[in-house]
Amino acid sequence: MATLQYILKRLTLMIPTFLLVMVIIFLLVRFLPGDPALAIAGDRASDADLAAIRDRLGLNEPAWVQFWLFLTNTVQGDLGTSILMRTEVLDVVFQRLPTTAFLTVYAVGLSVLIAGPMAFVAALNRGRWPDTVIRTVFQVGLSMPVFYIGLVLLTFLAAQLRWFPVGGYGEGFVSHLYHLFLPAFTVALYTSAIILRNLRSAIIEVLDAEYVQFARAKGLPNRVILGRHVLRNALISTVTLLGLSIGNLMSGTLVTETVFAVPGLGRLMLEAIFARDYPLIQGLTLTFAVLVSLVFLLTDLFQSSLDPRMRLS
Amino acid sequence: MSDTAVSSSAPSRPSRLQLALGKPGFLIGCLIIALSTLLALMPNVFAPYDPNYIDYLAIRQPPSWAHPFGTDSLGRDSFSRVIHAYRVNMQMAILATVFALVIGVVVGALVGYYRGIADMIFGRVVDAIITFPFLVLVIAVVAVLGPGLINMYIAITMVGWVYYARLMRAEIIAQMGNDYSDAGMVMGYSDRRIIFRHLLPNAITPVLIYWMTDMALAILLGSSLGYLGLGAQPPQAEWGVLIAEGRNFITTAWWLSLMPGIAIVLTGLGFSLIGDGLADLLRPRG
Amino acid sequence: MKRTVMVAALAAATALCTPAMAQERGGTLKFARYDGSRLIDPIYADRNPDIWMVGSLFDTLLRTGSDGSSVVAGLAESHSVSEDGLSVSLTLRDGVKFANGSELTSADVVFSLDRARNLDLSPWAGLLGSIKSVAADGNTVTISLNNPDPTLLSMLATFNTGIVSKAAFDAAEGATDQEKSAAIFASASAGVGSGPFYMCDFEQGASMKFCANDNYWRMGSDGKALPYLESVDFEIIPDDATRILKLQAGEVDVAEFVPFSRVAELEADPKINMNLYPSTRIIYSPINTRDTRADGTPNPLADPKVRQAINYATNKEALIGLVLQGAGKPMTSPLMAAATPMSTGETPLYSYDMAKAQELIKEAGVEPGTEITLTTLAGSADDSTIFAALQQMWSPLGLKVNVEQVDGATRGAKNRSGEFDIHTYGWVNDVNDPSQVVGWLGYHPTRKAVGTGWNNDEFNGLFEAAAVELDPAKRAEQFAKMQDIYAEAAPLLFMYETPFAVAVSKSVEGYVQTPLGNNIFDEASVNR
Amino acid sequence: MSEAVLEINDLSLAFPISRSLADWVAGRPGKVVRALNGVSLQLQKGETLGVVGESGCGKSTLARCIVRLYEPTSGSVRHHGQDIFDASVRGDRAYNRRVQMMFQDPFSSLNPRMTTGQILSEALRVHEMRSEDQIPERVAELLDLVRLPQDAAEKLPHEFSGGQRQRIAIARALAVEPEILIADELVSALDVSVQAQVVNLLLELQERLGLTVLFVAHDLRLVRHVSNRVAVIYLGRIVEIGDSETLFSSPSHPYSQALLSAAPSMDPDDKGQKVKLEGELPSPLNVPTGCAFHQRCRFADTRCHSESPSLRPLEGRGEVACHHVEKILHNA
Amino acid sequence: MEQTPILEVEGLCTTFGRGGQTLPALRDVSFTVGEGEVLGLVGESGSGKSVTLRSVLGLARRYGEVTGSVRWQGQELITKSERDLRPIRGRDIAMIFQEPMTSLNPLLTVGQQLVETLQAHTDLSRKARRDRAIEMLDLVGIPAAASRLTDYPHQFSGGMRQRVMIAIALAASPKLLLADEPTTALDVTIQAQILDLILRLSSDMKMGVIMVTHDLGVVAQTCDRVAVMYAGRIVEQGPVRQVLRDPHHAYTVGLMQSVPEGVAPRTQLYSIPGTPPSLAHLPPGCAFAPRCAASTEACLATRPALLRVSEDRQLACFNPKNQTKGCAA
Repeated sequence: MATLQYILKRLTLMIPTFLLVMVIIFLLVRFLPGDPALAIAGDRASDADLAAIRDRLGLNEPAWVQFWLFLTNTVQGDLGTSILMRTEVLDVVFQRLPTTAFLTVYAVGLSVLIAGPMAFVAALNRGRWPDTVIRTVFQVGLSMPVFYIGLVLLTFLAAQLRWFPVGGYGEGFVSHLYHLFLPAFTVALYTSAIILRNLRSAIIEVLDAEYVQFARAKGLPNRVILGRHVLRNALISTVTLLGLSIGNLMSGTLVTETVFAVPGLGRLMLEAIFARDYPLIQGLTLTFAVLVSLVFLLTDLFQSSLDPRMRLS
Repeated sequence: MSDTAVSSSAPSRPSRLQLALGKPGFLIGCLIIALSTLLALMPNVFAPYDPNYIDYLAIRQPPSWAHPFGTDSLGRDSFSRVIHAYRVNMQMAILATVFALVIGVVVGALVGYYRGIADMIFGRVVDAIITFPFLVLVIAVVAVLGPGLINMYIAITMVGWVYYARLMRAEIIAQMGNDYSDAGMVMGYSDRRIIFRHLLPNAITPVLIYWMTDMALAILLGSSLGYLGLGAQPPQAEWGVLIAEGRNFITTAWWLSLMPGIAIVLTGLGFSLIGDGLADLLRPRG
Repeated sequence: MKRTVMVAALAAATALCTPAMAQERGGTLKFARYDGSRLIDPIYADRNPDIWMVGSLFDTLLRTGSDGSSVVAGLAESHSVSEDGLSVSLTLRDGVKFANGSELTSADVVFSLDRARNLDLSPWAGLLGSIKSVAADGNTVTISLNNPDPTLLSMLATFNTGIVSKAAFDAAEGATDQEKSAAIFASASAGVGSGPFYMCDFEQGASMKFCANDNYWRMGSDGKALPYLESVDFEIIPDDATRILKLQAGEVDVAEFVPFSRVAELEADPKINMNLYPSTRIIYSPINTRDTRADGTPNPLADPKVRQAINYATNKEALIGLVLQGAGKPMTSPLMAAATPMSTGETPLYSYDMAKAQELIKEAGVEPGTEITLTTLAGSADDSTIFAALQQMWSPLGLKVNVEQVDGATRGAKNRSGEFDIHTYGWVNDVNDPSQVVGWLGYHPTRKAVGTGWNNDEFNGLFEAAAVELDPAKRAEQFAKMQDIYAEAAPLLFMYETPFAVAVSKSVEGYVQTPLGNNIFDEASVNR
Repeated sequence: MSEAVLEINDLSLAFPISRSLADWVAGRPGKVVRALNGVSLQLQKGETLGVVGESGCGKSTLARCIVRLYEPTSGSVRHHGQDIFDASVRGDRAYNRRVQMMFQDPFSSLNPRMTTGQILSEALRVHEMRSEDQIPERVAELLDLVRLPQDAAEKLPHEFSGGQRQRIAIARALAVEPEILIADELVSALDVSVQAQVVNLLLELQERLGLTVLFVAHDLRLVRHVSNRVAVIYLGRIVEIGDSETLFSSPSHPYSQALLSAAPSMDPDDKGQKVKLEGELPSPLNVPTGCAFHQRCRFADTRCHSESPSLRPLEGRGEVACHHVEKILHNA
Repeated sequence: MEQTPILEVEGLCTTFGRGGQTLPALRDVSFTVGEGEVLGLVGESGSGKSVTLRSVLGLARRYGEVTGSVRWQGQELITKSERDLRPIRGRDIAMIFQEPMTSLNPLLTVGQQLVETLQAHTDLSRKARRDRAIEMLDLVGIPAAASRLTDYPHQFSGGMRQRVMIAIALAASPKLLLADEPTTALDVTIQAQILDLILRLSSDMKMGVIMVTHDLGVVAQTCDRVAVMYAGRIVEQGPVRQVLRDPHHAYTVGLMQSVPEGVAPRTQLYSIPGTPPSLAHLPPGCAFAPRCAASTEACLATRPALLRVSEDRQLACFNPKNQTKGCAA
């Protein structure tokens, strides 16, 4: 009940944010150069055709009318029709969403799998060589451009060695896992570096915390100290960071999808921008905003489930 | 350990410089960035050829003594192009971040200090902007302004300042928890003096550390946009563009994309290492 | 030398000359595309990725012959043109069925042609402007014309006159024709066309699947109905490198739009046939010929001498070497590719002559250091190469070339408003007739001669006369004259023609891309 | 009767906390932390007034109100008759010059990036205490005044010990030649041996410069040592105020008694002879009705639950806020 | 008070940091604690009193090097591995910390934190552990103990939290409690309650206590014996009454006189001149010599050892001062 109330409260707080988000999207899209009518009609269209299309799209209305239309339509779940795809934006988004969601979750999962144990090893060996080696390796990971690494992995692991498929999404869960391994791994290289950095210092900080000293003084086994006291506490800041960096993660996904020919939202976004597909750009930007907000909300919920101090406020 | 942490007056602690010299990571970072800066400032000294000179007769030659990184599809010298790209990419690191830094620091300091309605509005703006994936927003802004370096800087600044401002605001508020800001008010100092003379120098450390990381990110982001065709535009030599130009030849002419790839990783690493080192060095003492 | 597929491939496309060997039947061809189709409908297809797929789903009354310019029987087994050229009658083939098994009747033909020439619906209706009415009688269809139209027969072999099922349209959901078309498309099921395939699966922007039309009327070399393939799987992979990697990894059988820089590498690949199909594609650069630029400053390019000078100063062979890695040839006709009917000129236009160029520049009195802006497509490697090369090539003229990089939509807008000096463009014919491209490039009323603002009364007059000239010889003469005028005035920087570079796995046979760009899978087969 | 330099009248301060959107929609009033609940006192010229109480009782809040770091919800603070929160005086920084404050934490009260010299000269410069060329000389004087070596001017705060830092803080406050000094737990963070040094300095300077001091602390011995008068605060109210010696030797309010008794004596033989106070300080979010102390008071009756006792003078003692003080004193 | 020592510490040295920068925090510290005895460890910040406790329990190892000897009922603890120390920690020797807020894990309920100690040291069943936990909370004076097991630390007030920590520490009935400034963060009225509690439990459970504090008052009110620490060493040790009444070491004297008790109001207090030395730069002789009025050449050059001066008392000084009587009253 309290959780439900909390969710409701968080959702109400999102309203002003989303109004602002809509304004930003609307303004951005309105300021896009190039004529959407021209994008629809193509270079060879006549001026009269263009005028007709503009009229149909309501582009001749005053800006605030257009915004109001955009707002009311969006609230009703109508994101318009994609110029590029000639279908409802919402349909296109829902068609592509699972792929991107899968890829993102997969990447996060891989990052955690990679970074988690490494962070522990590094933190417990603070200042000694395993720490130095791990930190250096991940530091390099942090500096690697996703598009280049993707390209290299694609060329050598997929095209040359044939360990993985070159592109696509596959059918079914296992196939998704197999098809999306390289893209997810590429994103994870970067994300795991961020997680490692944060988790390592969080663990170190917690290891020095008085309550861990107290736990030691109580004579608890190491396993309990690390698992129950250290990990849980260190996780909180890491989960927060993961939640907050979901935007960056999706940024990585955007590029990765392009390189790996994964038909997800990111690739669609680039295509939409290049094609001046206003409704699609609007819809996608909004989708990204909603996704990120949802992740923020989930992060908060997860956090408050871990941390009782969060539950009160 | 509480008891020893509060060690009393220590007449001769090692200076920051001494501390810095004791950190190999930081030193390597400084070395990389110093070299990169040198290359960026005078590429002509180091690059053997005009980076844009087309030689029809020397297309995609493998590395040789004459062309240490080989030549590209237009017979241009890859080595010279990678070197000349230093100018663009280092410029990217600075120009894509420095305005965001300045705007963010000022806005963050002001809203953090005054709070109130401006802070509430700021909070909403931050919420709204961080709700977008960074790249999505930057790409959208680049799309509005048109591709190209200047527009890319503007786009990254328009989005990036928020992160600085947020950090600065939090840090200012944290610093205001220290009595010296109250002491300033009690002393009857003007708000401007308290913000800019007292709070800001103390609050800026994490912002500067973030700046280093952000410069590394700016290079990554800039080259990503270059790769996607939204950043620097060919024939401009820029690492992302160079990789994009070389991506078709990754198996046949690997040197085209490998060298700029290495340059990106190295420079990014340099900034990250400096950032890490700074975080240790600038940690407030006593 | 695999580059010389040319005529043999074309012949295969026409079904007239079928190799007398047993064809592998069945199987799925996997095709990696650079861009996806949005809506494959004869009248709504307006982008090449749409247009080039229409023929696989929709048959036309006539088909383009093996020589590339004549027309042969299609859905109509015979046709005749009246003496005065004001009426054409066609007799429909018996027993042709749509993919869903329903009979194709003359009513469907009337419906389809009326739809195609409806100015309110079709962006291509202008091409059928000469038609007064279409009538059916049994399996005879009669087309009455307002005026003689030399292009009409070609038009009946063009995608936009593809025959659709009236019944399918009547049954489809939606208030307007456009909505119905979209609904039919979205349903991805057999029924609306009589082409060799029907679309059986579709994911917007990601993938598409064509399944064989069991009711297709044309016969293969084994005496059974075409197509040989069971299905074609299309996957959209915009990234050139990835598309090729997929082909090399054996995940797809065909990769289209191979960058020319990789042609040599793929030719060396023993598992791949690197095809360079001849095309009507030309790459050219419209030059702003207006007296002043959009911002009011005087336009140095308004002087034809300057335009000629930059044409002379441009080393097309070198450009072809750089951009196409040699896989192309300089334009010989100023208005069209050599593969277009009625193109004149055997020798490259304005072959490189720096001395002449410098002389012309001097005559025109252009100050050294004059700045010219080349508007290029952001992210286009070709454009950037062209820019780099032109900058280098034109510097001896004292011209300083700047670059302005924009995206496609902006470039289009600038072309319309005349806010440009020079920019790059490309063209592929949709119709097997020169009138379309000539109208686009040179006829001022169409679109201000491809936005250049060039307006020549004599040229315009010739174009209008050719539109109603039935005598092929006379018409050819008119087009020859137009080409002369155009070459002289040089409202374009004439660059080059490029083939369609398609890399095909050795296991695939019979796939062709026509000079118009159409992807023909009718007689393709895979040997696994 | 000496002159009152500062008059505090019925001062109250409530900090609103977390009034959520949901609260706002439901029309629920937000929660408030009631830090001060009607404090009145006068500060006489040249005296030291000690303020004692447990943490969270509002003593620091009071100090911060006086220097205008907090704005009270109601009540007034008058400096020579002028209300310091009056709109016309609000922006007047001269008041800040007259009334200076020193803070508890020697590690955070000095800007870590300014040298002692910069800290002192900044104060002189902003308030134009000296002409530019006289500033170095004055800085030297101030360092002398607080017994810091001259080379201290070049050093950053982290180069000093806690005691030295508090001296710098004192020097900074004195730089602007104030009339009133507010010492908020000035020596609480210091080691005992250093505490004495700072306290000595403060006493000496007060004498020499004729300062009026408000000495806020939780260490009863220290307060007793430095103060002329003492005010005991409980949950934002003064429960007892009076002459320091009288109050310490014979506290009247049950809370004062308990507080004094709880302080551990240095004499091992005093073991176990305390008035023990049960329970803990109630939350200022939820100040009890009536006498705020009634929940922990041995003498409380129903009247104490409902009626809040006001501060009233008691013969031979100071002022006490307790319904039963006479009875308690009589029985003792 | 003559008891058998349960803990004997001898020559304990702790140096923080490894390699380059090291900080000698403890040097040659020796003392004993008897059964049920309360030993005060008093000194200013940086004197090493906290480190002593952590070194005894092996918690300081992670941060540096600990040498010397710590014998617990005859067993040497210094050489024991972490694994072997575990049964002693919490079950034989327990420890409580200064900050009750930061010393309890904020993410676990009080019950969980109590029970995990029992789980580690006893064979009690789940039910018995819970009962014991309630019993412990009750014992330390937490009202409605059973219902508060599921509460989190932040739901308790400072004093209550300290009680919780004591309950956790004493859950396995240890023989020795190391109390590291247990009341410094608390108000005087609460301090009195907590000190009372510790003393009561100590005598009820026959438990020795090492009480670390900087407050001589706390020492006077709680301890049997006291050891005064300065710069990582014990400088004076003896029964509380004797040391406070008649301090021998100049530092102890100064410490006592700095407290404004029994001094005329608003007069100058005695204060020890100078500041405590930095541990990284200790003088070769007596660490207190630079601040000592009675210091001689010898004090500056050589370090006085902690020697027995009377039956119960030990002192590290060349020139014992007793010109001023220590205590008030």
